Amino acid sequence: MLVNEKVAIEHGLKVDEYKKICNLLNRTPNITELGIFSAMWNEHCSYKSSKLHLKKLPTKGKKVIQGPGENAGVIDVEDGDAIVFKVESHNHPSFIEPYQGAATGVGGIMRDVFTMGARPIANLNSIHFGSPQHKKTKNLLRGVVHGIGGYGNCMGIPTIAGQTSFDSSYNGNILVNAMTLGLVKKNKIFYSKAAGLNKPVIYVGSKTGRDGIHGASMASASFDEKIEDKKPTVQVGDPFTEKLLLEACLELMAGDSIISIQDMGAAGLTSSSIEMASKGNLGIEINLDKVPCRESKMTPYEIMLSESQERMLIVLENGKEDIAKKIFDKWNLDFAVIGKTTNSKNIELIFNNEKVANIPINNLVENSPTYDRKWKKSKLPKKNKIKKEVVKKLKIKDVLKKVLSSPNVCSKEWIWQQYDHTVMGDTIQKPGGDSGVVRIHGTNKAVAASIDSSAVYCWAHPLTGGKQVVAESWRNLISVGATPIAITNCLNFGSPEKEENMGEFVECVQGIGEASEYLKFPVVSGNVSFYNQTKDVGIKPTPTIGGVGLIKDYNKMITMNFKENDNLVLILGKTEGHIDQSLFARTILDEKNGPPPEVNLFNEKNNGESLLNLIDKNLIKSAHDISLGGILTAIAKMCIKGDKGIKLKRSKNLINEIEYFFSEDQGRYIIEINPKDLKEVTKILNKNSVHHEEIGVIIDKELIINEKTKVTIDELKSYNTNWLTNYMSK
Amino acid sequence: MKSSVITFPGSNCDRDMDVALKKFGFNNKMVWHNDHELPNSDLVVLPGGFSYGDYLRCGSMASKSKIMQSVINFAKSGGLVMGICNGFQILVETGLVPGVLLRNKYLEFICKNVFVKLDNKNNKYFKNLNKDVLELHIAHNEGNYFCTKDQLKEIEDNNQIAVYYCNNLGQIEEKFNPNGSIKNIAGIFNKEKNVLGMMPHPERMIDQNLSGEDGSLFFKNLINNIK
Amino acid sequence: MKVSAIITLKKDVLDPQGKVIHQTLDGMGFKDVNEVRQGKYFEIDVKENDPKKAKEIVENMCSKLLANLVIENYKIIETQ
Amino acid sequence: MKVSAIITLKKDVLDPQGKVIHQTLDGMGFKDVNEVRQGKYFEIDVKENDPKKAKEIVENMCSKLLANLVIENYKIIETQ
Ligand SMILES: Nc1ncnc2c1ncn2[C@@H]1O[C@H](COP(=O)(O)OP(=O)(O)O)[C@@H](O)[C@H]1O
Ligand SMILES: [Mg+2]
Repeated sequence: MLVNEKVAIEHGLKVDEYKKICNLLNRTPNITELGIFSAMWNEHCSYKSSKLHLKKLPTKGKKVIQGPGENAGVIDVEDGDAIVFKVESHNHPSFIEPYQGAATGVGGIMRDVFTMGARPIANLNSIHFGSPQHKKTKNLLRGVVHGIGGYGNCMGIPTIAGQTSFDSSYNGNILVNAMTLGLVKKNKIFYSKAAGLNKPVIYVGSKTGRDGIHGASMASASFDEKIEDKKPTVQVGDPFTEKLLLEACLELMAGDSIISIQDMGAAGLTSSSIEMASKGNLGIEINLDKVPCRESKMTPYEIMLSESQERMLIVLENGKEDIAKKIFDKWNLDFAVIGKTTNSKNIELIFNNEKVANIPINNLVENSPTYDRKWKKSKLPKKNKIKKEVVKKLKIKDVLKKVLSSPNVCSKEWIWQQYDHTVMGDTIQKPGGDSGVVRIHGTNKAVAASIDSSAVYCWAHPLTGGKQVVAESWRNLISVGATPIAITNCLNFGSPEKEENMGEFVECVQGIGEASEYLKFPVVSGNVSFYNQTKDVGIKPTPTIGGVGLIKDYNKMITMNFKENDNLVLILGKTEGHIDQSLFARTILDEKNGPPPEVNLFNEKNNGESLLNLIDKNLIKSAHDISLGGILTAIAKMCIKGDKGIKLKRSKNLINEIEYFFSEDQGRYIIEINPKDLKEVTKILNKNSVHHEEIGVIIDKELIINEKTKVTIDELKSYNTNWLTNYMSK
Repeated sequence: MKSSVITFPGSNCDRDMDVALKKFGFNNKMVWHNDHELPNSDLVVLPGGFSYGDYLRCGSMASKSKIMQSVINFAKSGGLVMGICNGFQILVETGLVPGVLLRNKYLEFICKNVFVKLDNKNNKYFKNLNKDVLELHIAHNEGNYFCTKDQLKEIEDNNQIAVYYCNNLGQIEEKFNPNGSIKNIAGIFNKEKNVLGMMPHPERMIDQNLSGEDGSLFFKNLINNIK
Repeated sequence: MKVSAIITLKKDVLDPQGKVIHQTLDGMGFKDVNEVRQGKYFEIDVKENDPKKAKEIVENMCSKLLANLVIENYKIIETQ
Repeated sequence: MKVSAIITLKKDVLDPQGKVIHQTLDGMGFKDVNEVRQGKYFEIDVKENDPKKAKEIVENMCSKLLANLVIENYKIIETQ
């Protein structure tokens, strides 16, 4: 096929970009070369619109072993142990084919983690669907949940936490973000940087088929009517082969044969080979006849751009081929020496004894385009005046019922019961708490992980929203007694070519950066997903934050269920009554305007660290952060989980009761303490100037809000648990 | 006491079982599916997981593994063989225990705690256990036990039902049946009661920080019975 | 040559998948369904060009692995 | 009347099950196999006695629910 401007445009390249390619090469590329350029230069692989802004994120810290730039981030969890983690999106494929799209997303993120030598120990997911009334929502939800479970369960990795939301902005573009944590010894981490000349390049895993050609370009385009034509690019996941690949890779990694290793993810063999060579400042030569293919007559173009799953590329030490082959044979996987490292600094492809591509690697990587796209700053919206007469008419019990049973607050048990969350025998906090917690096998330590996003806040004011998500992640970790260490992020946005969307991106990133800097909660890995839109309608900006923390002694882990009668319940952090953008405002008042709650990073840090201090002194019986739905929602959940009641005190606040109970001010927690510890707890909190107030005392099976308003725990349970199950069984 | 845990390609509870057996005093060996011979053992365990990806039918391909002939011979000579979850599915496919395991009634994977009632303590697995109702954990997609009417009669006549799904009080009712199994069957024996297949995972319930501790009771009792 | 085989559940064996599909079809407005039964289909390409022999080989595979004869039946439907 | 349909994976789509079954057959001594592809089989009993109409109904079910047209094809093989 002849290459010209038209063909380049069909590959998703811009005219300028095509001209740049011709200039760099000093000739017209052939079709294989064009394919390679289009794969490397698309948004998904090149980060051309986001690079400039991502640079500003804080990525360093005492505990950071590896920040962004590798397959995943790595943090130190002491005693020679390290945790490898990352989150990744698989949005477009999941919309087209929810089961396979979600499944291969989970498969892909696990490969990113075990490529670095780590055994995956936990999965998380953040999934966002359109309005429950939208005709596609139910099937998409079912397919995605089955896909995530289908892959993770088969691999035998527990799914320990997640997040699920519904919002009509996802009607035509759902989000599926998958996160994995792996455990590795600090001195046995593997990287993708190739080194040394004439080292054998080996291909292992599944065979290459025609699946997923141009997947990475699809992730870089918005949906339109033509999406039907793009359907065949969806890949089918094979978790069984991935399980074998995991075991085989870890077996080979136990020895000293590997120089570098890279999984074949987006843009398959193209990006993996180029990345390894580029990082090592080397060239690479690949003989495409040697690549194990599933179909006959595959062309160089197809082989290079296939996104068949469950494949890895490895640069080996010379002479280790036999050792490696033996291991992959044992696990019944394909193994082939397909090339070698060279000093040409080019990628050279041979097929049928002919050179079918020859491109300087720096043209593909360093010289890839970077854009400083136009973006629009958001103003902080004006505060709404709460309609006092409307609020006055509301009954607290009705509001509580509506909030607890609303799609975004209700229990997600229907989802996580379909995920194996106990395999590997180290899950000590299951889904349903503030963070999932798994023990580091054979030690007293445990890692906690949480995944969060607040699209509504980000949409109302991206800068505040960006800060808020990081703060929420931090709080979720602290609530289980973990010291927050670092985060990963998955930035789901609309088109960067639209000023509004680009502005949302830039300011969310700024907010994330400010919060993570202040909280010393650096970003160690991440992923950007642009073009989440159908036709012209973009999603609400949805940066997802995956936070990881360490619990040094897992006997000190905290759960949120109320524990014992007569214990006192306190609120840490000040309640100002911020109602705008709260779940209450949106679902009860039907009010969509106004600013999100303000994030005061000083208070965040101070309140969180003080709580950790109390936990460390064994003064806390249960804890839960206050998020969506405010104080009363949080308390109701603690009652439900503990099968306990509480008698609330009348608040001394000046604000109206409804505002007090349902406002979403940030930086707050609910804690349960033994009455005998009240003095000491108060002393510590006062010393640290943490605002706190007593709100009630634990009793049996009834939530007593005031003399007139009482709700049994069974009632609360039915509000909270029925919605999703009923919705899915209809 | 010596035990062996067989690892098939796709097994994923093999390590968990190893940890549990060792914790309660077994000298456990891991055995690869492609081996021909079983090490000398007092107990052979087929662990949970997704052997061969659960492709075709759960357990069907693992049942054709090289090692399975030795396991079958071991069982036929009276050796103790226990299959948990996928292990149960493999046992069914080899015919060592009767029946089949179909997809769960609502076609959903289920991961949660359940209660099971012991039906028959006249065997090495449950003898001397001082509880009749255990809280254990299930995690499976295909645990819907089925057999023909004739088989069911035979199973009942021979007292082969090992455990039933029930509530915390030991009541065996349809509403406590998580997956549609006939008669709430959660596990069964062969005729001689030396082979046990069951869906619940005792190895996931072996310390207070996990989902519960009734698995500990089971293993402690088991090793005492074998001694 | 390619041999196609189908494997079906025996008549008195419960088919949870078929049942749920039936319900779903009903919910989608396909009201006139008496029953749905799900089975498996295999297309096996064997190195044998005699149709009779090829069929025998695949029958053998069915009885030894592909079907569980306790609950399933198999049938060769095509050789080409 | 009963309509039988088969659903198969499209040509270039990976069939993980077929692959593993192939390997297992090989291990069991069935050496002469080129390829195994697995599909689904449905037997649907509809309240419709006109073969043409019954076929249409089931085709409709295939395209709306039973087959995932992104990766699968369907074919009606029998009505009786
Ligand atoms: N898709 C999912 N997968 C696993 N767990 C989930 C999923 N969605 C929600 N959960 C669990 O449900 C609980 C409630 O979630 P959420 O309301 O987001 O909690 P929080 O407000 O504390 O962040 C959490 O424990 C979470 O882990
Ligand atoms: Mg929380």
